Amino acid sequence: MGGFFSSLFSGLFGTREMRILILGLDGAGKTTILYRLQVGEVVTTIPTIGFNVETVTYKNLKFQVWDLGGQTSIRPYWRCYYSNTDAVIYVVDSSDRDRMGISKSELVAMLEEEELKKAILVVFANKQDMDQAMTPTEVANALGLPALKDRKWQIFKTSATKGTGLDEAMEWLVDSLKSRQ
Amino acid sequence: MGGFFSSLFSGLFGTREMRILILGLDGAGKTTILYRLQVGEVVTTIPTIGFNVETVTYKNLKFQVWDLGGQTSIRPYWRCYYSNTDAVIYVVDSSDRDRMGISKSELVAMLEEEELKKAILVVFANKQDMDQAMTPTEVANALGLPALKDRKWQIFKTSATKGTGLDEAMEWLVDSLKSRQ
Amino acid sequence: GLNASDPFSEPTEMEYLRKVLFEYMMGRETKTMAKVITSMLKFPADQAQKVLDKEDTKPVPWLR
Amino acid sequence: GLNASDPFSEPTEMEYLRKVLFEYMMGRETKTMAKVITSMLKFPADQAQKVLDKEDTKPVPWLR
Ligand SMILES: Nc1nc2c(ncn2[C@@H]2O[C@H](COP(=O)(O)OP(=O)(O)OP(=O)(O)O)[C@@H](O)[C@H]2O)c(=O)[nH]1
Ligand SMILES: Nc1nc2c(ncn2[C@@H]2O[C@H](COP(=O)(O)OP(=O)(O)OP(=O)(O)O)[C@@H](O)[C@H]2O)c(=O)[nH]1
Ligand SMILES: [Mg+2]
Ligand SMILES: [Mg+2]
Repeated sequence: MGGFFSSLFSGLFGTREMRILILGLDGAGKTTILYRLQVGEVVTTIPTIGFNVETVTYKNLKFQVWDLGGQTSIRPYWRCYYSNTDAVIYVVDSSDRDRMGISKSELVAMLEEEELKKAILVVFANKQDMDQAMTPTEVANALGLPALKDRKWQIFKTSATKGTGLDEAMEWLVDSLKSRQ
Repeated sequence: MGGFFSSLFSGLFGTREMRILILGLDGAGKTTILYRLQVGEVVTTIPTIGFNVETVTYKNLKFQVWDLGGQTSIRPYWRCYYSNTDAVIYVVDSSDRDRMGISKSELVAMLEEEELKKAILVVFANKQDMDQAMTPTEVANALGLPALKDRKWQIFKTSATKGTGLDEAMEWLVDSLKSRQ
Repeated sequence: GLNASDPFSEPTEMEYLRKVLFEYMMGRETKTMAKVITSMLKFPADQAQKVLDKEDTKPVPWLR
Repeated sequence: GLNASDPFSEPTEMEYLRKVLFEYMMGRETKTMAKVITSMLKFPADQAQKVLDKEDTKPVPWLR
């Protein structure tokens, strides 16, 4: 239901709201990123038990951005949100070397899902301001990104608290979404 | 919402559906009674985890009859069903002497609820076919019925499996509901 | 009973919740079901009130 | 995870369920919320399907 009319509408006016999910392990910086994108400020966060959903406008494109809680016990429910998703922002705490393997498994499981087959993937190698941070190349390798097939993806180094790297990443995402249409 | 129109409707046509709750401890015979009233037969029951709700017509009066599960852990939720209730059929296993005190406490708690202040009470002293069954007078005393104030009530001896006593009880209930209107 | 840290003391409660939720989601006697759900899951009072107020604004099935 | 006899392993899940249910009951993104609810509470497959089919028959808010 609504699929026909919303496609019609988007066809006529070219303004369908894009659906973007922000995923990643707990503490990676997802909520910080969401509100950085929306209000341009660092907000104080608490662990997200549930989700935050906000409308973000970027370069005249309107996004409905979902930031889902990343704690172990609620990660299995990420998949309930996949339907109609245009892009996934996958956030990694680049300084959390111990959990890079878990982050990879969750990413791999996610990318196997049919509903996300056409979704664009942007990885944010976040917390680059920290001394122990792995480089984007190291993060990409640890996540197995180079081996991905049939997937439009890119990785960016970011610091959500300092506000660096986000613009570049969003610009790439917007361009990719536009060229895909 | 709807209150106005449904009162109007009932005023015009005199057919408002009465709302009746069947309550009582687990195993008292509530579900057996519900289906005896509805289809006139003894059905095989399992403990009710949830509720059964059926439309029962008796002497041209239409009842929406709710049979709520009586197990200890779900009894606290009986109160969620009290709103707009016209009558309560309280079912007691007359042979379950050990739990007569618990049955009384639940009844007393129920009758204290504001939403049931105007509800008519019919007690079914059920399982009268069993040897150890207490008499209706004994049950009434055990439940503290004679001490009730501001409550229209009556007790009947019934056997849901044998089908005895139910007609008499329902007749009293229907007459009481009609005369109350 | 249930509370935030020690939710369901018994499988019965889980089965009961499932039944009531199913009825709610199928649109049957939603106000009553909403009362059960919000009390089983111990919704904070303000949220429970919002949910019940919302029920009152739903269209009522005519001549149900 | 949850199952019939050992429902919520963690308080986090209870809080999460409460949040998702609240959104569902307030009528927000009900299809997505329904998916979470039916999978958290392990609805039998046929019941989950009925609930999701029901969602598809709900009027869609125009230009949400
Ligand atoms: N140093 C540093 N800290 C960051 C950065 N981004 C986020 N943080 C901090 O990391 C902590 C967790 O951030 P959140 O945004 O709450 O993490 P989350 O991914 O939403 O976590 P969940 O909601 O549990 O899934 C907070 O204290 C943030 O301030 C960053 O780029 N650098
Ligand atoms: N001997 C006798 N057995 C009865 C009578 N009424 C019910 N029973 C039996 O008592 C048992 C429990 O009956 P139910 O109707 O399932 O009890 P209930 O009150 O609905 O119990 P819950 O659903 O657990 O609250 C069944 O085996 C019935 O056949 C009766 O009048 N006499
Ligand atoms: Mg968060
Ligand atoms: Mg029963």
